[in-house]
Amino acid sequence: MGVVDMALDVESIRSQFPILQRTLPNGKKLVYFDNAATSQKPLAVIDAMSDFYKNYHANAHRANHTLADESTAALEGARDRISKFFGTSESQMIYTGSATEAMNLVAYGWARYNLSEGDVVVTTEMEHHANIVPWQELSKERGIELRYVPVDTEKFTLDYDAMEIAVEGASLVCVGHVSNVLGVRNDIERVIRMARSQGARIAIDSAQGAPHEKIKFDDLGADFLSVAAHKMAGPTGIGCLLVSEEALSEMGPFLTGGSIVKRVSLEDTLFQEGYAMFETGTPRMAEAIGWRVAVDWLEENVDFEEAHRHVQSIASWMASRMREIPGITVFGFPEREEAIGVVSFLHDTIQAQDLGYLLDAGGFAVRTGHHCAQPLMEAMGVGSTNRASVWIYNTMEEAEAFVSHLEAIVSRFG
Amino acid sequence: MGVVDMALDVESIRSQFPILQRTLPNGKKLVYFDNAATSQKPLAVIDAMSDFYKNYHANAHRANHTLADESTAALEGARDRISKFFGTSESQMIYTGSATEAMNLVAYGWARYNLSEGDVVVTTEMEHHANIVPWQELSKERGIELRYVPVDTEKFTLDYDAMEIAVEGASLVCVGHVSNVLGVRNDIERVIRMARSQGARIAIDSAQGAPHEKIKFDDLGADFLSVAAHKMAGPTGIGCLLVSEEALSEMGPFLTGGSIVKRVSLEDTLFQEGYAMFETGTPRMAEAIGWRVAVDWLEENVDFEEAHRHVQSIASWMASRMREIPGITVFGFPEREEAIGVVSFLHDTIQAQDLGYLLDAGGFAVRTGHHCAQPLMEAMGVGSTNRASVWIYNTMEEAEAFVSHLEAIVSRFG
Amino acid sequence: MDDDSRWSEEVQRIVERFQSCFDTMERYELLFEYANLHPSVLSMEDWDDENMVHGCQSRAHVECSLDVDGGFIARGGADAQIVQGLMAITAIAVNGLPPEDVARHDPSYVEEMGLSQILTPSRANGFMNMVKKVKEEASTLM
Amino acid sequence: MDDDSRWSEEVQRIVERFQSCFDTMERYELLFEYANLHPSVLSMEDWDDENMVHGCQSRAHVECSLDVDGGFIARGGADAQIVQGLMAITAIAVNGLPPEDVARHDPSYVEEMGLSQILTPSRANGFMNMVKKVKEEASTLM
Ligand SMILES: Cc1ncc(COP(=O)(O)O)c(C=O)c1O
Ligand SMILES: Cc1ncc(COP(=O)(O)O)c(C=O)c1O
Repeated sequence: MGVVDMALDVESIRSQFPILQRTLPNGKKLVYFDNAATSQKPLAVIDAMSDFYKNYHANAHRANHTLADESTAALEGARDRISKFFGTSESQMIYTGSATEAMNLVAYGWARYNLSEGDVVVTTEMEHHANIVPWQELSKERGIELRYVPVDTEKFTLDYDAMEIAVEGASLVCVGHVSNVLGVRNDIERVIRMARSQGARIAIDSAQGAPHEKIKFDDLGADFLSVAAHKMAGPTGIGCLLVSEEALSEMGPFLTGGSIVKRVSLEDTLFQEGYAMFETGTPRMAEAIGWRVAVDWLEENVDFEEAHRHVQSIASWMASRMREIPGITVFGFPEREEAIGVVSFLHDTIQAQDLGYLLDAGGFAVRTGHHCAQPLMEAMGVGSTNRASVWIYNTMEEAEAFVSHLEAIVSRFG
Repeated sequence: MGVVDMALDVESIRSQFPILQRTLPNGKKLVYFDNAATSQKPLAVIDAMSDFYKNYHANAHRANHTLADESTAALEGARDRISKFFGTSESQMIYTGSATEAMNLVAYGWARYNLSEGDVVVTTEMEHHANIVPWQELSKERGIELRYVPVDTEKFTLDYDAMEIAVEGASLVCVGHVSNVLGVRNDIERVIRMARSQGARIAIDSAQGAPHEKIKFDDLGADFLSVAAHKMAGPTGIGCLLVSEEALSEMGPFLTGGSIVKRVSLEDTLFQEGYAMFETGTPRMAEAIGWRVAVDWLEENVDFEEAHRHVQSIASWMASRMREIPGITVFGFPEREEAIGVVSFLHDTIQAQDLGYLLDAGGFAVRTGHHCAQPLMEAMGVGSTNRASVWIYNTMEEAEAFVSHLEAIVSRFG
Repeated sequence: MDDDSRWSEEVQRIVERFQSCFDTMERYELLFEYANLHPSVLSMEDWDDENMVHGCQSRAHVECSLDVDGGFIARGGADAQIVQGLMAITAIAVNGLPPEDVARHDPSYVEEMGLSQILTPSRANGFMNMVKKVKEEASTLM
Repeated sequence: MDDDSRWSEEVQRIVERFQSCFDTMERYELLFEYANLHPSVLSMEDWDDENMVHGCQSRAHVECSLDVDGGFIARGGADAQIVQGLMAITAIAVNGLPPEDVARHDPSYVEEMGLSQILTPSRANGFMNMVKKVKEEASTLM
């Protein structure tokens, strides 16, 4: 038996997620360990979106009727609430369709206005493709030099010494908050200091950080930070980019159309300022309203430090038990105190996809693949891993059942 | 009394939209005439999204667990269903966040790969900003010549003679299917022929067309066509771009990150082909599932030709009655047979916003403003209009109540 | 109700007129009337970014100053008569007061007037932003 | 069941073995076993875009030809043993048949095997795509 952290009221939390009561077609109870891919949603979030559509849905902004007014108030209330949750103010938050689109907004809305041939962008080998491919494209298009900070594959951390060298003369440093493959929590505070000392702008990919750690954007000192709602109890189809005041003032239009303009004539367009320059078209209203309720729900039900201890203790226990199973390799160190609930593993002879299917046969949902982090996979010398990832509603009992089932698989198929 | 078209079972349709039963805070029953801004959603659509989140939500693609498999099947099933509804196949449909983002995808994913200094893009004065500003930006960035086809402000149609001249030597012709301000249904078939004869690619903004007319994309002969789900009974946060095979083969990556790549290394990225090159990040799953059910719902409940007669007869009746109210000007010709349910109007002395508020006091939701079509407003010589827009669930009784209330307003405030 | 002295007799009279309205339309009629009675209109050529009220659905501008006797004046202008009516009532309520009083101004008479049906969430928000702007400017004029 | 002649005795034996399985895990064990018994493996170096089966969750390739006697051969290869097992059973079912018969091939034995719990929607879809590809190639080989 591992250490169960009783401080988080996991039973109460679980009871609010309808999907966690699900039985799979093969009769097994669902054990959801695919949280790094996406989290499940509490009923309050689901109901808030239905309520919007049933009772006050209309196109927000610039309307004089009651429904539109109510939906505008909900949309703007959501921006206010969510930005505060992330430790900043509504003027620093731009809604996007996803964390990926948030990083693209940095590339198109900031970098292409501020960087040109010879400028240096730094990213790392540990990143999700969302924090690599936009920079590769920019680099090809603009002749920008792209530097990768390597991963120290013994310690399974970024190579901070190499980072010191890489940031020299950089204009933009892009780094992940938490690795979606290894659960490594990067020392972003240190990276920010390094980058600041070089006068570089700093973009943090917090798709995996924000679900596990209370973001204090204004204090952090980063210029950009991307978040995906769906990984933190919110709906699909929405994320945001948080932007420092300074960086925001350097940005120019990206996606264009209605809403973001003050005035359009045949000759030219006068754009809105601040975040309003970047949200064109009909807003993601249901999504924003759902996310807002997710944020309220988290605030009410989850102490982020307790949640971290809970998640970490489960993942850490799993990892250490899994290392004892013959043929299983666990990558990195989920046992570390600051690690974030992700256990990537492989079996010597059972192919990763087969292992995924066999775990599914027991009701265990884990992800199998390269996790959109092929450069990291390459550094680790593998093509894919199986990945179990833990969040607030998982229990030690689930972890125990998982390990037993894995043992059974290995003894029958290994 | 006007002509009520009994062919469409409006009562049965209405009963499926929870919001239409709504009473406003001032005790009035909601009469929703803001359909050109966004349509309401039937219960089936709302419930389908809740059901997804409650029962089978997981991140689609590349997973071996049951939940992810079910959500993948739902997502791909939606693409198949929706594309067929629009008269094309799934390989020609790219999900976007909105109709606006669809048009931006043409600008970024096609135009910037195929147009350069001196190339000509044609759009019109009648367009929504979503079909103007992206071309202005492209024109500034790339030195592309942008030509506007004027509106004939007597006939309230595009000036097709001017269009003949404008398309000469054009590389891309961008035209709206239906005007969101006037309800004018442009002769896009003719425009497509004109543009084709010049070898130009053709982009149709069908945000206002698709809710009223069955799109047959493959037959139409356009290269690009943009749609917004929320204007046709679907959810917020999703739209699509339909693309001809030829045009698709000329496109290059736009938003980049995970999912759209075959392989990422530190040196380079090998992108997916076809639509898969353009949908990066976690898919808009709930949105796609909701939209699919909207399309199923439309197919089951709405004959588009009957719906058009229904909508047109209401708007036409309203327009002709409103013209008799002292001081009211109706713009364009909603009475035309091919017009699409939009009545833009103003009063001589009651300012547009006030008129909007006063209509709202009676429970009537209409939009007031420039409708993101400032060049058209300019051509019409006004800054804004009040706009009543009709859809399938509206009734002649609502139209009658609207006209009476407007008469009362004018006699008290005019 | 227990503290009618919160506002002047003039405002109290306005409150009573609104309270006696039969329905929303009548309240709107009264707002139109007050729009025309605005004691200190800010004419359109003086509208600028500086005096704009943010978060209003319709355009609204307010500019504050003191008269020769040190009394507060809130000059206001809005696109919509309905908004202008609300601004007029606010001006009636605060004009002439010492800025110290304006800075502590309590706009709850609007609730008493039964305008909650008219003031949907963002309209109420726009109105509160206008009052806030007036109070802030009063503070700087103290 | 009323039409066992739909498939060969060999396939019928496979169906019965699967039907007697206790649970999903046992079925998977059998699939692993058949993966190793694949009568006509397509080795990895022959995998290409041409012979890829689209819509599979895992990589799968199939290449069809006729043997000297005009009998059909479906060579198959997949990343996952579980998929390879399904391909093996399909190969056992169709190999040696005249292509005309393969073009009319009915894969309903998979249902009889009780694999519906294993074949979640897209896996079933992937399997059907594989069968479809085999049948299409059979048509061109007729
Ligand atoms: C003609 C037209 N085009 C484009 C759009 C933009 O649609 P969306 O706001 O969904 O991006 C609209 C919506 O108002 C429209 O009416
Ligand atoms: C580290 C990291 N960055 C970015 C993303 C992209 O997030 P989304 O798919 O929501 O755009 C992910 C999601 O898997 C991630 O794990």
